[in-house]
Amino acid sequence: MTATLEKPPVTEAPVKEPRDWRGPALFALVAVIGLVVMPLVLEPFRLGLLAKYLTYAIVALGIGLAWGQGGMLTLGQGVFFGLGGYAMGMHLKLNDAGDGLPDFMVWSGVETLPALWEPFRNPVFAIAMVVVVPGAIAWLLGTLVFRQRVRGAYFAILTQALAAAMVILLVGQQGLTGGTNGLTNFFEFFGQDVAADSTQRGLYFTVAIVLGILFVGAWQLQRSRFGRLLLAVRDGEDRVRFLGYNPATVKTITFTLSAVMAGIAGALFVPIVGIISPALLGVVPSLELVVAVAIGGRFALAGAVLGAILMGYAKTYFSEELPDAWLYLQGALFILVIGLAPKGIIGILGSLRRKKEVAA
Amino acid sequence: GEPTESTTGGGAAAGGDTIKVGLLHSLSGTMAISEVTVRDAELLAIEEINAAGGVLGKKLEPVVEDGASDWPTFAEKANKLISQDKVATVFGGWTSASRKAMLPVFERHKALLWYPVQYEGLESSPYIFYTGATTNQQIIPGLDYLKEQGKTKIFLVGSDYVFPRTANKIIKAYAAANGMTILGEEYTPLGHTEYSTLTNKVVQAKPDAVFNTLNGDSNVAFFKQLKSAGVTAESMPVLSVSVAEEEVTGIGVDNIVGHPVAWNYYQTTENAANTKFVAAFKAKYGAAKVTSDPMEAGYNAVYLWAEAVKKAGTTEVEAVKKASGGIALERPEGLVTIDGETQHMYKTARIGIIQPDGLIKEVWNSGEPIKPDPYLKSYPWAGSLAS
Amino acid sequence: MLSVDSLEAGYGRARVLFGVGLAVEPGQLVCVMGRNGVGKTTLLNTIMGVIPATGGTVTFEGHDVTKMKPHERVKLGMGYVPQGHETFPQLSVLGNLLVTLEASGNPQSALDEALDVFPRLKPLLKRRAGFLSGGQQQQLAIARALVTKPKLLILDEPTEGIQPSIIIEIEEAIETLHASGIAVLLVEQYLDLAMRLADRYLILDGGHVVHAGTAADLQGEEARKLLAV
Amino acid sequence: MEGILNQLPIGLSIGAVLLLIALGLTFTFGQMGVINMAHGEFIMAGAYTAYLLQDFADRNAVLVALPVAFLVAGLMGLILERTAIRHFYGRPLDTLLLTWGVSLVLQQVARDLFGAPNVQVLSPTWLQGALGPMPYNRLFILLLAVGSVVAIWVYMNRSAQGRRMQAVMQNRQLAATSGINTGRVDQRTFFIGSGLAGIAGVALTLIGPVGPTLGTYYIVDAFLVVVAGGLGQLRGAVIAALALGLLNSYAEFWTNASLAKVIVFAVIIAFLQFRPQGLFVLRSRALT
Amino acid sequence: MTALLEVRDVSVVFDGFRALDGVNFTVDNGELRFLIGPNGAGKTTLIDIITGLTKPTTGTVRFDGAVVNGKREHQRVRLGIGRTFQTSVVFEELTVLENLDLAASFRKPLVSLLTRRRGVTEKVAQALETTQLTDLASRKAGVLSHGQRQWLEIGMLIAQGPRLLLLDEPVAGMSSEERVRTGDLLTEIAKDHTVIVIEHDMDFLRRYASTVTVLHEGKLLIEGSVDEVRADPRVQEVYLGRAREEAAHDVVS
Ligand SMILES: Nc1ncnc2c1ncn2[C@@H]1O[C@H](COP(=O)(O)OP(=O)(O)OP(=O)(O)O)[C@@H](O)[C@H]1O
Ligand SMILES: Nc1ncnc2c1ncn2[C@@H]1O[C@H](COP(=O)(O)OP(=O)(O)OP(=O)(O)O)[C@@H](O)[C@H]1O
Ligand SMILES: NC(N)=O
Ligand SMILES: [Mg+2]
Ligand SMILES: [Mg+2]
Repeated sequence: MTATLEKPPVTEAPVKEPRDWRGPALFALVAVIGLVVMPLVLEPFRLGLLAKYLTYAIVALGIGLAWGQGGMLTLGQGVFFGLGGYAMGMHLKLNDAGDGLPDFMVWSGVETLPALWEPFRNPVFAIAMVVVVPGAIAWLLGTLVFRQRVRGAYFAILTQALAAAMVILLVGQQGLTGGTNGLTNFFEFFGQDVAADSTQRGLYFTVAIVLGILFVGAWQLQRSRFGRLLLAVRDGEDRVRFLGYNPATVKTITFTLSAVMAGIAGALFVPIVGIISPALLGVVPSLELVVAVAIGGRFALAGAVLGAILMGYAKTYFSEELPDAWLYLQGALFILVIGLAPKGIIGILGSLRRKKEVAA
Repeated sequence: GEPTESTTGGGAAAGGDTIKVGLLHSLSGTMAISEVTVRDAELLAIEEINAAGGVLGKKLEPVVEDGASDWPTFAEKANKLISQDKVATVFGGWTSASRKAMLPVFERHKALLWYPVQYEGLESSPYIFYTGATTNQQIIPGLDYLKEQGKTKIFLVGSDYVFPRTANKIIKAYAAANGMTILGEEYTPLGHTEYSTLTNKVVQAKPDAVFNTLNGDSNVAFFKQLKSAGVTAESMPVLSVSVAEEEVTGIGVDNIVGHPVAWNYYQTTENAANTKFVAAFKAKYGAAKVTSDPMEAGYNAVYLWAEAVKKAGTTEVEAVKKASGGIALERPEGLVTIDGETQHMYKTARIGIIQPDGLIKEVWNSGEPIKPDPYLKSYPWAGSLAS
Repeated sequence: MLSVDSLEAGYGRARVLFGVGLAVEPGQLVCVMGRNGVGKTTLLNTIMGVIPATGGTVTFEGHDVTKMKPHERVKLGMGYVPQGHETFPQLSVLGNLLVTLEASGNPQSALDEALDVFPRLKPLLKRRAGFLSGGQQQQLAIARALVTKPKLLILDEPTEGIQPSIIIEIEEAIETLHASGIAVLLVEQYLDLAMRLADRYLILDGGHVVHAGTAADLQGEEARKLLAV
Repeated sequence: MEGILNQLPIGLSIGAVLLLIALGLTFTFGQMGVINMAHGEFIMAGAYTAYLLQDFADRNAVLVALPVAFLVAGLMGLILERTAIRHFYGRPLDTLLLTWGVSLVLQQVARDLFGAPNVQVLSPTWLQGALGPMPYNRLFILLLAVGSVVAIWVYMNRSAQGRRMQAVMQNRQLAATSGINTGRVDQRTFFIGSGLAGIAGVALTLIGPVGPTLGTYYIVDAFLVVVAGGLGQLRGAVIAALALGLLNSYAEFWTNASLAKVIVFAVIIAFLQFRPQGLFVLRSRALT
Repeated sequence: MTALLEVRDVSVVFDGFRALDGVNFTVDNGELRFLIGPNGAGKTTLIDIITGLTKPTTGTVRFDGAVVNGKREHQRVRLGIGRTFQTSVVFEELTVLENLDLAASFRKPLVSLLTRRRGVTEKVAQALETTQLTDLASRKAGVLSHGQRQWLEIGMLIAQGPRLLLLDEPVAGMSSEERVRTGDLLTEIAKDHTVIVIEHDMDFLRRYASTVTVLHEGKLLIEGSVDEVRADPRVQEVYLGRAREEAAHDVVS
């Protein structure tokens, strides 16, 4: 008994954790499909759509981190997506306008470029803002609400209200933001014709690689001690305090990271789709992405990504093939997956694999 | 960008024994309320044209897509109709926002969009035909009417987006030049339903009339709450530019009877083409259905395009554009002529009063079709608006 | 009165009970013992229907209750005091008792009788149950089960976290109930207490019944070894 | 000046509307932990009930519709509870997503049944007119809200069923082993909460549009009331609704409708800095 | 010895109910102090106040000479105050090992948490062994039984390495063997730490306690050796009850 307090010579881990190569192998496979196969088999229009889904997947990755790992159900992720998108859109608009004013300012009766816009001429500044603005807002909101222990449904509903308020704010400042129309009609993207197939192809590769990098980063984070801590905060925030950690810090960091991811996704979305509008920030798109994450499987980052891509694809497919039934299908899909497979598609795959292993 | 071979608008669609045309409206989301009826009218026109032998000996084949009340989706679906389905032309949109989102897609691919709703002007894309009214065919006649009625103190109420804001800018310029006073200008978000405060503001300002550019469901809440605050068409008429027969039902006739509206067409407009249109529409979709201005403009769009294709002998976009100028057809609203220069229509402005039966009775019209002037170049007071 | 036959149960893929059998005769007090994590609570939960049985049967007074909902078992006369001083935290102490009384359809007198067993609850009747101390909550929990006038009272470590004098009272209360003819199934870690109260006992290990007998047998070496006293 | 004074009753009446739409939500959330995004669609169902009843009751449809809508929406809630929600107790965030799917489907159902455009519901002639700045129909809504609050309060705090409801919410497993039929209690709770949405729907026909998207216009506001009041707290919901109504009324009066919404949101965030769980909190010693 | 913990005139009122009423309570460095008292006496509340979970209505708490009122829970942990809970709370989705590892890592700077845990640190291995949870190390904590959780909580407290350990009924629900194990462990730890234990098990107390503080109705009733306390008629009256308990326990021991 007393021996336990003397320092036992611990050099080897009593619990063996063999390196699992299945994950990295699967990742490599997906990377090959994404970077080699897809660009070869898809025509430009479809490749563009896939690029769009991948931007959603980046947002979903952030939601997976914040919600799946950290328990923060954020229903306002569209806000950060939109802010990233607007930062990029503002730069593109100014770039297109040259010395003049962006088109919507002209028809909104704005005569001189608002001061807020001026620095966005500088591409470095604009790209920095893609990350800084969503990050700063998330950090501020997080600091305020998490410190006060606002959580669970409160947090979810607050972020939802944030989305609603943000849309109204953007719509109301037509001269500054383009109102409901948002920013559209871009011509040039960093010297390239934004609509040219080659540019779009390049954008596809960019978004795919960015997603890959962010995924690996998020995955490492999830497996780190911080990731464990995040899970602990999710399941017992109050108890974590008695382990000497401040859960508010952990949550704020994670929420900020997820916002930054959404911002990056928004910035990539703009040249790919050619528009950023307040509607993209709203409650519905934000919710849709959360549901996509739930469908893919929120407890695994891969599930979040998978869910977003599948949802994007399903939305396009069904609205093209069965436009009348689309809403029924979408609703039914949510109900079924969330109802029958609370761990999502990844969860189903996981339990199938385990069954096979048990059988073998 | 340089259009690739496959995306050159128009040509490819005429290949088989049908001609594909795209119909792109919101079939879901907030705007579905309005846009579904426009799609229905367009489908009716396609059916009629096919029954009459089609265009260039080929039947029209509609490809319907859902814009889902979401502007980026409009852009995506427009792209899909053009690059995948290779449609000859697209009829679509309602809100100006959806049009602004689609505009770059059509310009890039040099494809054609027919846009069927009244709008704020200040636009003239070479790849869009505007079959609804521009401001000088609706807003300005509406103002002329109010002035004529001696209503000089006006309160402006609108939804918070580009059409109402631009319309109100024009109204203010008009008022300044015509001795009218604007007592207030209020915007509410799309889908807003709480109008008691706004009503209080309006009542407190004691205007002669209200100029209403609210869109969609907000109109219902606005008129219901205005009515319960004791405002009537006699005490304070509200002139609306986005309330047609379709919306009257939803608002409740009670709540809006006697108020004026400004459009180019009413179900009650009397001419042979309209008698036929209303009968055909009710036969296809039910006797209880009403027809309205945007529906008629959508219905017209299909006919006008078909006429231009016939004249050009091809669906090829540049040829169709070139052939379109000067095409004149007797339509339910009267004579409609395409202005080749702006690709807007000559349209007759009509002021109507909402009747207890929910229909609209015309009380004033411009006598002849007004030449479209999207940039209001012929109005000296509007000089500063379109820079 | 209660008869459990080759009962199997578990959580998800983890099986905890492997063919447990036990019987409680009318008026008998049976004590279940065993180390931490051997499945005592799981056994009681399965008997009450909180966890579905994956095999075997539970019979109560001739009814096969294996597939019944917990509240139906309560209607038949099974009363349960779960481990860990459970309450309806936002209801008052009185509310806690009333809600059970109303659900059981018993007359007010049942409540008074229960309070007579735990007089210390009387001054607390208006307090919110969630704010009571652990020991107070445990007394409330037993009282709440009594209100349903059970024929069989199932108790999971009722003395855990209770001050010595009240342990004595609880013990006396159990004795009184037992004497009045109520059958009791008790999980208890205090060997001495178990020995004083039980007619029969059984020892669980790894989800199996490894030993069973009369109270006197508990003194046996084997039983003591199994309990690692 | 008169304008400013008028805003007071207007604020109260906005608050009454908020209260009425949030009441059922407070109830289902507070008692069951279910965040019901389809609440808006139950409201819509109530409104369409009034529409359908016009054929029989003419202009007094609104009165006849109140009990019927309560039943209709209640039954819809019951079906939802039985088929889906009962598998989700204790997982509020999942119910939020699940019921959102339901809400999408219900909107489409309404579109297919009644058409996409709004329908007409005429209000009773005896509700036309006003008491000072307070129109009768607003007064009617205010009374309806007060009546519902009182009824719920009595039910929750003075009835055996209400107590059972609380017991199930607070400790489901214990309730079951204490002899309470938790399934039946769940059904009843959801029935009442949804039924309240039906009543709100009827009331809304007096002042707003009746169409498939009706619910979406109110749902965010309803949630804000629930959050500011403290989830599931009846008195919290009442005070929050009235406060938000007044705030909205004055904010809009001095600025505009868009800014007013933004201001309301900002105030709520600021407010949660002081009361992170809303106005009234169910305190407990348990750690989470 | 110097006082490590000093609680001065602490009162706490919940909705008009006085749970603690002017409590003064001092614990010296290296002491093993037992805290007993009737159910509802305010023992847990006192620990809640020391650890920051509950704010006192009046009074101060000093740790190592410095006032800690107003410090947040995690800040107090960083000062070296650690505790367990009467109803154990562990992270069910994490493995036993990860639970312990988190408890052991809070002093690491945040950035260093971004790396993965590699192997098992000494502190954690020690905690695993002490609590005999080594076999369960890679199991999720959610599958642990009541008693196993209790051990895990103790393990987490050990891994945390605090200067002052507060344990709220650590042996409740444990078997006799485990009580002995816990008692030995606490004695061992108390050699170079300060430990406060709340317990109702008098048997346990008699074996391991030296100084005992008795709380009653929010007030300090008596402080002294086990025997002094047990002999006090007030303690017998409100807490211990009649002598039968004595006799009964003697049989076993
Ligand atoms: N919810 C659960 N999910 C998975 N496994 C569980 C769960 N609850 C208990 N177990 C496991 O089942 C086994 C038996 O647990 P049980 O709670 O029945 O033990 P017990 O005998 O009551 O222990 P104690 O004396 O500590 O209360 C334990 O090994 C535990 O790990
Ligand atoms: N948050 C609270 N609100 C209201 N009353 C409370 C609260 N916390 C504790 N109390 C009351 O304070 C008193 C002391 O409670 P505490 O939990 O400290 O007792 P304890 O001495 O730990 O008892 P036990 O030995 O049963 O665990 C109890 O009567 C309890 O009801
Ligand atoms: N053009 C319009 N009505 O948006
Ligand atoms: Mg147990
Ligand atoms: Mg305690």
